[in-house]
Amino acid sequence: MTKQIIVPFGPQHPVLPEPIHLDLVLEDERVVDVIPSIGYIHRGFEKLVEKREFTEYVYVAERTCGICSFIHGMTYCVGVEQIMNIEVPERADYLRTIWSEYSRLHSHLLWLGLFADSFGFENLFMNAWRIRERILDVFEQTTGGRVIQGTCKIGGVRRDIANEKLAEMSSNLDSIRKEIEDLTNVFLHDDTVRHRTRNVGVLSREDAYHLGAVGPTGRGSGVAIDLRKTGYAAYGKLNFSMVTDSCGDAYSRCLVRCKELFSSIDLIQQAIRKIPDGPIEVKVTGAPNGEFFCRAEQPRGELVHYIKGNGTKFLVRSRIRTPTLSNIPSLIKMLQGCELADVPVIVLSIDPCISCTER
Amino acid sequence: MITQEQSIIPIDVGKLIGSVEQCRNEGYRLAQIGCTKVGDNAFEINYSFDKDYVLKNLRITVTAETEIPSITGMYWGAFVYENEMHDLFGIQVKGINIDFKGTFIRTSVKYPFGVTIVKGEKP
Amino acid sequence: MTYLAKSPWIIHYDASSCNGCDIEVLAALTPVYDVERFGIVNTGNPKHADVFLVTGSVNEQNREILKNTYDQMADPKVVVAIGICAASGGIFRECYNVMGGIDKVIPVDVFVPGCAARPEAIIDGVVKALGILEAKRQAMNDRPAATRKPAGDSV
Amino acid sequence: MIPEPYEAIVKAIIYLLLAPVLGGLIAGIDRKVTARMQGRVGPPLLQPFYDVGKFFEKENLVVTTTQNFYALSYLVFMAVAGALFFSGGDMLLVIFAFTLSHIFLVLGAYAAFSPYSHIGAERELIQIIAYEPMIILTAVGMYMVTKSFYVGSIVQSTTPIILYLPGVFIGYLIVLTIKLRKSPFDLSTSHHAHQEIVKGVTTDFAGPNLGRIEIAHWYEYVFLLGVVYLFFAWNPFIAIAAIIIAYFLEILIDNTTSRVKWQMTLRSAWLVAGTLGVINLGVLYYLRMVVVP
Amino acid sequence: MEGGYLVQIIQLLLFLILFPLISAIVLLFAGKSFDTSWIVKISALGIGAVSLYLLAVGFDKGLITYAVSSGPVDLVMIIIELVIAVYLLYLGIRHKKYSAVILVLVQAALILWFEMTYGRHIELSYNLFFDQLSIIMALIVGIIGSLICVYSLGYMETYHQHHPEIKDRRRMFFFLLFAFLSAMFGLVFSNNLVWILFFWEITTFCSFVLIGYSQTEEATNNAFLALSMNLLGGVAFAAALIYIAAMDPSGRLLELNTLIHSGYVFAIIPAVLISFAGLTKAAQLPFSSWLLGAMVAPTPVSALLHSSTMVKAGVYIILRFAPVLTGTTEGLMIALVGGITFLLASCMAISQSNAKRVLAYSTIGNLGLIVACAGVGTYNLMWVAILLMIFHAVAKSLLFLCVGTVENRIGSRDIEDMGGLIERMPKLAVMMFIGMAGMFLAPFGMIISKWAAIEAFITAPFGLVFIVILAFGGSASLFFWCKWMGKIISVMRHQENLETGIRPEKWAVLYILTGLVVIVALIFPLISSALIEPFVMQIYGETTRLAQANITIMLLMLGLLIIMPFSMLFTGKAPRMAPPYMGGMTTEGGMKYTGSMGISHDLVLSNYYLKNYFGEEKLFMTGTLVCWGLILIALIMIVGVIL
Amino acid sequence: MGFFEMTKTALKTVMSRPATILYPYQPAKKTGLTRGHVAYDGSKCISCSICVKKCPSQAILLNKEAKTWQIDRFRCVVCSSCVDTCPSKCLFMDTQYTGPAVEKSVEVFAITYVKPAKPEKKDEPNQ
Ligand code: SF4
Ligand code: SF4
Ligand code: SF4
Ligand code: SF4
Ligand code: SF4
Ligand code: SF4
Ligand code: SF4
Ligand code: SF4
Repeated sequence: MTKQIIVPFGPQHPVLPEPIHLDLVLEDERVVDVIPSIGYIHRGFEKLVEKREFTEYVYVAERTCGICSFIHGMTYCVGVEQIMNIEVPERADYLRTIWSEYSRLHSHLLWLGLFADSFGFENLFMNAWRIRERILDVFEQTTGGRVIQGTCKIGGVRRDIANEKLAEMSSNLDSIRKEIEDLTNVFLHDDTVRHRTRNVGVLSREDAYHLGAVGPTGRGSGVAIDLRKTGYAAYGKLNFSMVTDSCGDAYSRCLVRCKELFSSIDLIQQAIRKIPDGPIEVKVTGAPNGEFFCRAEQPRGELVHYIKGNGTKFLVRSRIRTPTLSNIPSLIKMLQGCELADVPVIVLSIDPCISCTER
Repeated sequence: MITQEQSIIPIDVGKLIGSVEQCRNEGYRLAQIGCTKVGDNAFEINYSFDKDYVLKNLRITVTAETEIPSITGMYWGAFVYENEMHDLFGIQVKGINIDFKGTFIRTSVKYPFGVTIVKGEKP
Repeated sequence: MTYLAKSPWIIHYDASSCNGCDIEVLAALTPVYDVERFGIVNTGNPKHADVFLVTGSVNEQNREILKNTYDQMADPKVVVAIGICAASGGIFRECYNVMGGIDKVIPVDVFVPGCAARPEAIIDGVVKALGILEAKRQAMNDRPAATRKPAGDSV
Repeated sequence: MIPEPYEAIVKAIIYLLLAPVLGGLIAGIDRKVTARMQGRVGPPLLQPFYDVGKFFEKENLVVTTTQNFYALSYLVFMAVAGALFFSGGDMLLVIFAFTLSHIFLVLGAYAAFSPYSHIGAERELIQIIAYEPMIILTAVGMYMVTKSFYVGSIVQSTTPIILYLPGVFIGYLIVLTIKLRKSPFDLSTSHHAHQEIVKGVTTDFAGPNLGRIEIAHWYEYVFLLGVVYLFFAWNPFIAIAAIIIAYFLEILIDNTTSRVKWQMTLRSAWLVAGTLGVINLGVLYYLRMVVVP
Repeated sequence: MEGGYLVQIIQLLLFLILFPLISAIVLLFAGKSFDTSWIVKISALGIGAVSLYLLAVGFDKGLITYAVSSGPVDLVMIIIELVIAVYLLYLGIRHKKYSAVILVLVQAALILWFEMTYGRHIELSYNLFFDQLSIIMALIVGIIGSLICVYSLGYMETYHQHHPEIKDRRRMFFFLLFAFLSAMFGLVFSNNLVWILFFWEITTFCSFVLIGYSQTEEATNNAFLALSMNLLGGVAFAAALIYIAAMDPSGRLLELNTLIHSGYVFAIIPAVLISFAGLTKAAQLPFSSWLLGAMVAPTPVSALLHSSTMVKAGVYIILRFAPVLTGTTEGLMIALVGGITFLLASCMAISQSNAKRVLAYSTIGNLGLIVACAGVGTYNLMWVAILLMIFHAVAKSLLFLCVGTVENRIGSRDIEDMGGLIERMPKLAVMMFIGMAGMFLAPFGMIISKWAAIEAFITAPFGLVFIVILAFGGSASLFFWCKWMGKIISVMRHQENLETGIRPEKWAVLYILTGLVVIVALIFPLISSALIEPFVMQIYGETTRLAQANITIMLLMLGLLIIMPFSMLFTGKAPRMAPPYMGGMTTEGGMKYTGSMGISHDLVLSNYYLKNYFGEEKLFMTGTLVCWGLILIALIMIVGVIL
Repeated sequence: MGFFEMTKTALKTVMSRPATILYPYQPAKKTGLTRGHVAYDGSKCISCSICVKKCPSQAILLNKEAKTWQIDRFRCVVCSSCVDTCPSKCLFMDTQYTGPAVEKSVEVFAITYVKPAKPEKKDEPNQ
């Protein structure tokens, strides 16, 4: 008789706020086999393009995910703008960049908290989320929404931020940076954290690249891909260096995200310094006719919005390929042969976001 | 305005494996596989590959009955897209390394993107 | 007030949320909102929980899971539907895979609107549910045990 | 010195009545302090009592009715162990009764035949074997200093035990972390290792059974802190202060570490018992048995 | 009156030695058509009853030695030994087991040398003796051994039904069982070391044949392994005899009780040599492998070897020499061998899933503990050792027979297959539960001994080492027992009851043994005061006394444990049953769930085995090396004494 | 030392005031922009139906015969699309979120706008 334990891990499981299921086959606590199952939250909203005009579909696209809602909305808008050849005002581009980077801060802090929770560091979780509330406050002050911002629209943005407010945000970020320094110090230097993350879920550069790992998951393994380098929105006008690390374990992925927090703060402050005055939107007439693969760098990595229109108000197809979907093959590889205790850590180390994955 | 560079290269189903192999050899990364219904029984499938931020899309156009070969031999992780394509569009993919046999994304309507669905109550 | 209302332990399940409401539920546990002030503990285990927080609309895939989880909770228990999706399906109402609000599968006691529902609204919703919980407890005590419904059938 | 039977019985009864109150308060303070360390307000002080009160208001939901038996046995033997301790009984007997009660908890988890309970049970066992040697060595150390296994005698000893057993004390504090289900060693029970195993051993306990388990935990806290007292028994004030400091330290450690894996738990606990404990006892042994026979 | 009971007792002793032998012979020659089961039952009853009777008349008597003329007996013994040697040689050559052959030759040579050189001149008078330890041993052998014989009746029948490929040699089997009992009685009642060696060799031989019963290749190999290791001990034993005879031509020292009291200088060398023999027989590291190999034998054989006979002979003889060993470095070495064996065997048991191997490791471990106690050999440790022996014999025999019964019914001896036994075989599961509780739970026997051992070691020289060993080994044994216990009590729904068709005599044996486990735990203070304390007193002049308060507390706990299950009848609220938590997955009756890819999984749970930490190979190697080292030190030291 | 990176923070927080907002004893966090719920002014509504069309979750229903405008707050995702697009600015975003409810219901408002020629100020919505 085999000495195995089969654990139905999820879909309802306390470490997973989102439902995903793993059939874990364990020997003692070693994972000898793992078969994932997703689809619990598939809604099929890509099909809503048949019922929502492309302008209202922004609201749907935004609700692809409650974590980087803004980036989803923006990527969709940029895609449509590319097809329709719309030139967005520069101030709008800067605002989009600022909100995108705030999204990244919010998402990474949220992730750091959940990651800490995955190895049972409750206090760290609480601290990360405490800091994150300060980012959400900025969102609410500038957009009216904490997690679903709803400020992007085709042709620009719906709301401006007053210059005084921008200045205040910039100085506010200085104090946030200090708190984040304290926080990331623990993630990077605490021995018990290192015990739980070092050499856990190791993914080599070759594997990462060919399995399609993107975002911090890929960059933690040394795959230097960051779509912001393509210069959409205002990124082309700002200075930043891509963060990568070579070890490919959970710690590296954490390290990449920790460092990205600082680069995001830096980007926002740069953008606030450079933002020009001017209009925030242009008027949009007509309907998209054509197709475009619009890509953007989400907190979790490369996002692809494929948009195809036929000149009517209803799109033919919107296809959203989210980073998590691309990272799932890597996840399966990493889970083989790990310990049960590592399962939550590894699953979270790719920062899974199932909502957008299943759409 | 910055446009992300991309190209679409229509190919035959029969050339798919060869072309994908070539991509792999040239060091392309698989960015996505996506399907679009373009006619009553016509589906466009885009295989998007990325290298240095340039997107190369191989496009095949097939019918629901066409059995297309899996590219999981070259790109192990392609199974997520191929299963998805099967579950949502009803595209038959042969030889997937991890074949969920229709359980990857379980839907209330079979092949929802392959058919027209009428739903929705009045407010 | 009985103990039940002073110690409502919650379990959260994401039926098919966009994460917006999920992270607001989690945010309610964290320092700024700290629902442990009300004795609320996020248990993650239906058998220990009194309040079932569901985010997202229900679909074919997870209706069974929702129902199983609900059935595994010990009486008395309440269900709080968090967010517009859980109430009616919201913006995704017309999607082919969405059945609608979770009241299609399990009995809902309180609806908390919002997209995403704010942590304050979630607190309000749970507080409102506590009254219902207490009423259910009394009803349960009045009913002889034998007539209680057997495991497996809800609604 | 074997205590007088009547005196012992009175003490045992006092313990049985007061320990849950004290234990519940400790749990309440623990939660409050933890919350404050996390920058939160935290629950009311009496929250643990509300929780337990609630458990008894809930339905008795089980996987198998035998769970009722195991949960009750856990409580009963935990109370017996503590009562023996506080009535001045033999430390070793106390330890065995203590272990017995835990075995019942583990068996209760096994009985449910559920993946998460099962893994919790296995992990709980690993924890038991991790801490047990150190606890036995603690009792042995006490004997070496006071020449008695009887708590009644140890507590009356005028020797400052801590001075003879510093290593054992530190070792005890470390296994105390396991016993108080504190990070970094909170592998198995209830809401601590939920990220891995949901609720571990208590996954399939609900309602009144959970209440019994929680009350047993309270008894356990008081007993475990009672052992800390023994190290300082020659001066009750210092002893109380030591208990408070020790408990605060435990909370602090809980809040400043992540959970380690079981391998690490077992290794560190055995290593601690095997080095700190054994070296300390070895030195003492040498002094007591060889130098001054 | 005086003489009356002496005669009565000697009659009983002779009866116990000879009666099983006669039964054995009758069984061997009983015709095929002849129903042998009643002979087995009657003999067993007789042996058991007489052992009890011996207790009744003998418990308050001290040491008694008996003069029995040995002349003709010696001759018979020599002849039997030679016949056996020749037979073993034949088998050894046939199976190409040359190490065994060499050992047989060496031993036969030593014995012949002894007989030729010294034996002829030595005429011992007090060949038999008797004290409380003998009573205890007699009870263990007489009651448990004969129960096992009765149990074997049913077991062997099923065994042959399940294994048609194995030749039915049941007559031989029962002959050997009873011969074994006879030899054991001989061994415990003999005062003459030459006789003891004879009986010693008989047990070796019987076990050899019984282990090889199925005649498969594995069985034969393991039988030879057991043979070689035991012969190694036999050689040492024989060497000891030669040494004694050489030292003391009068041969008086060949009387056990004289030898023991002859003082360090005379006794230490034979003590170490014979203890070495004891170590081999008690399957201590580095010789443990034979006992594990012996698991291929039918389960009653294992039960017999483990609980009441073979291995007990090993520790018995070491216990006899404990007063000599106490306080000596040699004794300490032997004790350490025992201690390390206990620690490692307990650890290794964690990594096993074969129920019989777990039991085997547990046996090895517990014997190790006894050896450790005997090696250190202070009076209170002697007390502990005897207590351990009793508790172990009772609980272990019950467990073996339970495992055997389960194996008969479910066709597996793997612990993983015993899941949900509480539903499938409720009565048996409860018995196993009690047996296991007896092995590791307070307030049952073994834990009492462990406790007493800690208290005893703490005052003994180098006791701290043993306390540490006990603390760690004790925890390890807790782990493997508890997870096994958990396995059998997990409630898997919808299982059919497999308990039908178990023969009544099997039930009877199981019931009696279960009762014994509980009773022994209940009356151990009585056993202690009536048998163990006087014995220890007589040897050491002081003895252990139990604190009355603790006894009361333990009895209260035991009582509590017995009444706790009835609490289930009075659960306050009517329970509602729900399936176990499985992450919200749909379950079918709590035993299956539908997982990824729509595949329906049976719920599979197995215990942890922690092979990386407690794997056999590594620990076994370590243990073997360390224990050989310790034994060598002991041997070098006695060489030093000789020089 | 790597073991106690967190100790500093933990000790600091235990000494300082908790970050918690004591809601409901303290008021909820709000800003001027906070999207709480859609408020309606029936006296200005010209019944143009643009809000109905532009609502992504079809929460609004306009009944021209009965002269009612109704909103299902359990469908409204508070996206503000209607507010932005309403030509006569009769919709506003109020910062107070809709409270929890035991039953789902729709809110019905009467359209009291009569004609631009004779402006009146009967406006309070009846529910
Ligand atoms: S991966 Fe998708 S769902 Fe997740 S945060 Fe990003 S956009 Fe949102
Ligand atoms: S980390 Fe603490 S608060 Fe968070 S779930 Fe675990 S036990 Fe609960
Ligand atoms: S993975 Fe991230 S986005 Fe998804 S549920 Fe968890 S926290 Fe939310
Ligand atoms: S409906 Fe509610 S719970 Fe569900 S996703 Fe939306 S906001 Fe979250
Ligand atoms: S209600 Fe809104 S925020 Fe909540 S899950 Fe639904 S779409 Fe997301
Ligand atoms: S594990 Fe025990 S101590 Fe911890 S919360 Fe649960 S019941 Fe209380
Ligand atoms: S706020 Fe958005 S969802 Fe709500 S009614 Fe207006 S348009 Fe519809
Ligand atoms: S509310 Fe505004 S948009 Fe809607 S019908 Fe009235 S006037 Fe038109």
